[in-house]
Amino acid sequence: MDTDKTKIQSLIDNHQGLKKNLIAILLDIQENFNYLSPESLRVVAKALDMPLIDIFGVATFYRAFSLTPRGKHMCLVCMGTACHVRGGPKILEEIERKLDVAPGENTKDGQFTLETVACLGCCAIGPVVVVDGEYHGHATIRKIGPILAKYQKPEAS
Amino acid sequence: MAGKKKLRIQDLAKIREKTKSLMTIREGEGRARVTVHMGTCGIAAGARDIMDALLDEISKAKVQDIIVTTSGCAGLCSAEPMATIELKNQPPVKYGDLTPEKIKKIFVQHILGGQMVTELVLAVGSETVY
Amino acid sequence: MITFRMNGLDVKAEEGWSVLETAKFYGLEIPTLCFNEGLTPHGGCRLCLVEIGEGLKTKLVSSCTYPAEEGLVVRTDSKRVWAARRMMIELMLAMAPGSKVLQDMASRFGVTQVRFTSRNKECVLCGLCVRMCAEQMDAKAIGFQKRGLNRKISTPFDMRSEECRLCGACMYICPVCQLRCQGPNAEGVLCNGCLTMDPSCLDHYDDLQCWMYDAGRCGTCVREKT
Amino acid sequence: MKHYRAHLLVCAGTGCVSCGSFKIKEALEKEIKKRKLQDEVQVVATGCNGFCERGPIVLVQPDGIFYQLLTVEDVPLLVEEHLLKGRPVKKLMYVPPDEKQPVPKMKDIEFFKHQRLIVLRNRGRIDPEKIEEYIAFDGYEAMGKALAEMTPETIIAEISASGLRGRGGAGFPTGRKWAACAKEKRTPKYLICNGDEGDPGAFMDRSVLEADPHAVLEGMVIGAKAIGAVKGFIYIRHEYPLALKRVEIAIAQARDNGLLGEDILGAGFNFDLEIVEGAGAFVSGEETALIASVEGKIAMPRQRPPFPAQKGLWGLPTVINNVETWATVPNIIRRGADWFQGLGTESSKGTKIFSLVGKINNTGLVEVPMGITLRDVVFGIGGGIPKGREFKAVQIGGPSGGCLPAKLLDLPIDYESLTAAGAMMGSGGMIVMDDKTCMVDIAKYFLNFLQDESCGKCVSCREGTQRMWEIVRDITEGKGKESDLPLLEELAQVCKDASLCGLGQTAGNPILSTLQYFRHEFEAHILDKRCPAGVCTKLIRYVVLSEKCTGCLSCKKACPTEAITGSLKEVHSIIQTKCIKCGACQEACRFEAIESQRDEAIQVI
Repeated sequence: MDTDKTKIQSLIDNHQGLKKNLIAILLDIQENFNYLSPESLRVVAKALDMPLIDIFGVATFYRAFSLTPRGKHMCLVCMGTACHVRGGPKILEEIERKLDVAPGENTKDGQFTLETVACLGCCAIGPVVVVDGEYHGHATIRKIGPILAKYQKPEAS
Repeated sequence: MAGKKKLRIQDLAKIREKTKSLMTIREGEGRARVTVHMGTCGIAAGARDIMDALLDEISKAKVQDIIVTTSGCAGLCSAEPMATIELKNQPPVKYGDLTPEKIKKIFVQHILGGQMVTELVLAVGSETVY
Repeated sequence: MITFRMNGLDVKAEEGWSVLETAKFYGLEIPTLCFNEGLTPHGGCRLCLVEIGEGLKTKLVSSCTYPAEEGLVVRTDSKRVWAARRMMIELMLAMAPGSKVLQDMASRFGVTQVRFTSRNKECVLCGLCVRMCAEQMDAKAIGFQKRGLNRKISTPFDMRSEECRLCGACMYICPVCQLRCQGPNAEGVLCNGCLTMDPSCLDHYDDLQCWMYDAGRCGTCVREKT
Repeated sequence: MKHYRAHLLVCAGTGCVSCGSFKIKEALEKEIKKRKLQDEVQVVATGCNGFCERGPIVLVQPDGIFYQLLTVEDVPLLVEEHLLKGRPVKKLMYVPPDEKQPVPKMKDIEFFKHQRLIVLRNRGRIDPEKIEEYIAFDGYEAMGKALAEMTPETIIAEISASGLRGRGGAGFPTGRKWAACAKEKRTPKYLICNGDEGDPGAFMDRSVLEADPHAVLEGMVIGAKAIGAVKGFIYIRHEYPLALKRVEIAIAQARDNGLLGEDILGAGFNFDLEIVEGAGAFVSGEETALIASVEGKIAMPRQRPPFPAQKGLWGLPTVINNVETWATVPNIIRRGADWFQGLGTESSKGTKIFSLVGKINNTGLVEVPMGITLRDVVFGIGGGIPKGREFKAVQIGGPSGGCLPAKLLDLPIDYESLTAAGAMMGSGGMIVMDDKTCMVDIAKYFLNFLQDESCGKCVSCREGTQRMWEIVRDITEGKGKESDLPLLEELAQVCKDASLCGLGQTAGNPILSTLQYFRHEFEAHILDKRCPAGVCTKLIRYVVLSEKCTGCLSCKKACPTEAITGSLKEVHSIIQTKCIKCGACQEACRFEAIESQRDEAIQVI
């Protein structure tokens, strides 16, 4: 869409259209559109006068970027060492079972995207699950159901 | 904040002087510690007014390394409002039946001057805050 | 001129030469895979490793990217270098057993086992094609994507690239595509049909003692194939 | 600024914020207003206090009373009792494990008692979003001194004499790095602050950036003068939104006050800073990869030499130091190299920050002098292992480090001792493990992390970490062979030897150190097909201990696959064929009646 294109162009302009700000530009697009569409990458390539393949390389290298649209709710499970020794993997398994989804994927209904993260730096409250930016510390297998249910609720009209 | 005056090296010291005394409290240190007793009895007897007067004096005198705390009932309700003054390396001194005027005098003479206001003293060195 | 020592010899190098270039100039053979004279060095295949330094503080570096430095001490065929090289070949063979280049290399360096399950990706990610496309063909149609296990070489979105002119240079330079080894059968990934060299001297010395560098064709030091 | 009789210092580090400390702050402000104390009591949001286990935390000064694990409901009581009536609230204070009496004052708590705060000197003391508060505690004094009284040579001499070594992991002498860059003729020169803290289980840099951003800025200006740089970049990973925000505010304030930009402090020196946000790649922590990332490219390391000091950002001389290193610099300039020399050991000077996490009572961030023993940190400051369990190992140095066993607890913490023991200082992650941690599983965890984070350039690192991970994964699934262990050692060694950058060169450490100290656990998995710690799902079986089971039905309700039978007040049992080993029953049981049985071999089909 043209409006999207304008928006992307303004994000690029925010960073003076400089090649060195490619990562910052892509982070902004990711934040605004929830993913990096093929179209957006082409726009960036053109604006920065860079080969598409270079931009594609950067977009697939860093973890912060997603080339497919993400679900409505972002469910992040911390896989840091501290969370790991405190039972993080069991929490992740439970979420995988509950949502029927593997890390990095969206649920069939498009409600959730499940992602793992290497460390959030709040090891004291591990294992940690973050949904839509809200931290749920000291997670247990039994807490997962209620946590997810909070977001699964049909939109209150 | 834009267009603010740029600092020079000597300004840093000035800011430090000005703010440091306000901040010593964060380290739990100061030249004097004043404890205003604020049990139910103390408040009823007017401890709030004592506190207000004291804080007022402190800011007027621009000496800011004085720590003001509160405590509960000191067990001598008849002598409320009370306050305890502790100068560095000296035993605590307890004053009773205070009024805003009295605390002002204590502030000037004892806290700043280092001289006990003997006629108002209840006890010396008896108890600590905790 | 830079002077340094290589395998006990004093060698001279021009400013800007790499250790590999200097070795080539002196006729010392260092095996390479991801290196090609017309392209910028990549340092990915780790076959051209050499040992630098002296005493206890030595380390392995890729000679294609390491600059010739004054006073450097280099050994191109130490025990440690060979151990690493053999492992690189073994790891790469498990990725692309069809590559004749790799099978020959295995034979030459006496790699007689592949202890990993074959992935058979038909690509060792040496990046020759990527550099060929960008540097010689000036097309930039293909490139590296992702990282770690998922790293691959492809076009953007895995679709036919607008930049690609179907010149075929990428296939021409590929060490897996260009020649297929006819050797390996269904049982294993290793051919060893041309196994020639397993130098017995490395059992006794820290460095290879052979100056022929010709796949042991003289035959004197080669052990019986087991 | 105004004189308040009490300051409430609310910890606003990520740990406490995650537990709701901003809500506590709001509630405090509201309650204080309600009680008309707003002119007497100030509420301040500070950086991380360190004692993250006990968040949210409020420290009341000048009394020094430490309140912990607060909820919004506790606030009215706290305000009324402590601030109005002057009675500290016992029930909100910290009670050490195995004790009954609370410890009211922060300075008396074991966790804080043994620390030596230098880099973290302002933590929990100042509002990191107010430059005046940083200045009040001698902030920017060192910078003033460096700009007005020192030459680049004397600055470098001072840093060299102090013996400061890089806090990012490898421990390269900072003075030497600066001197090498200062020597370069080409300009412009650049500075980079490496805040891409990727080690899982480590959050030192995050905490410094959040609690005292100006210290990093000040250190960088001093460094800029030393090498003659005009521009600096602070690289912060995007997983740290709070750190990003605080540094952004700090830079803006410093610029407004003439502490950054042109003619700093009127001393005729120009230098400015820019934030670069990372996009999530562990390898970006490597200095050449970080440079590539700042340039907007894939974070792929390159061969050194040339070192960044010669050819760094855009091919120009660049000094890269870690956050902690930059934050240490002003302290050295202000207090002198001799003072810094006096701290620590012969070869490792000063203090180091560690994040103490895992199976430990006092999780948090600690700053200790170099040379302190592991035992003092784990048991003295950390308060030992929860539930009186047995200490098994401590993992130091993140994915590049190693696991050290109980017999090495008296090892002094310095660069050389750790490396000799097979671990590494790294950036300072310290993960404590108890007897319920499986070391094979830990090795698998790190290898999985590394194979995913490897940039993929070197065959040795990309394929090496992947193959090691596959082998260890098979071992945890009961498919291990005896020949696996020598192969793992060979691979780890080659990966160390042959890889280009620090990631690959240290990728063998976790496996080598676990093999060195915990070989018997690998052997139990391979030969006996059992997991002694009861962790590896494929090698354990959940069983109900009949003598402990009260028949309360909790586990039955928790089981997602209806694998548990038994009725009320009757010993339950688990149908193994239905069990998916999710562990829900074990978690649900309040009587520790469910064991992950590990003594007997599990046949893997």
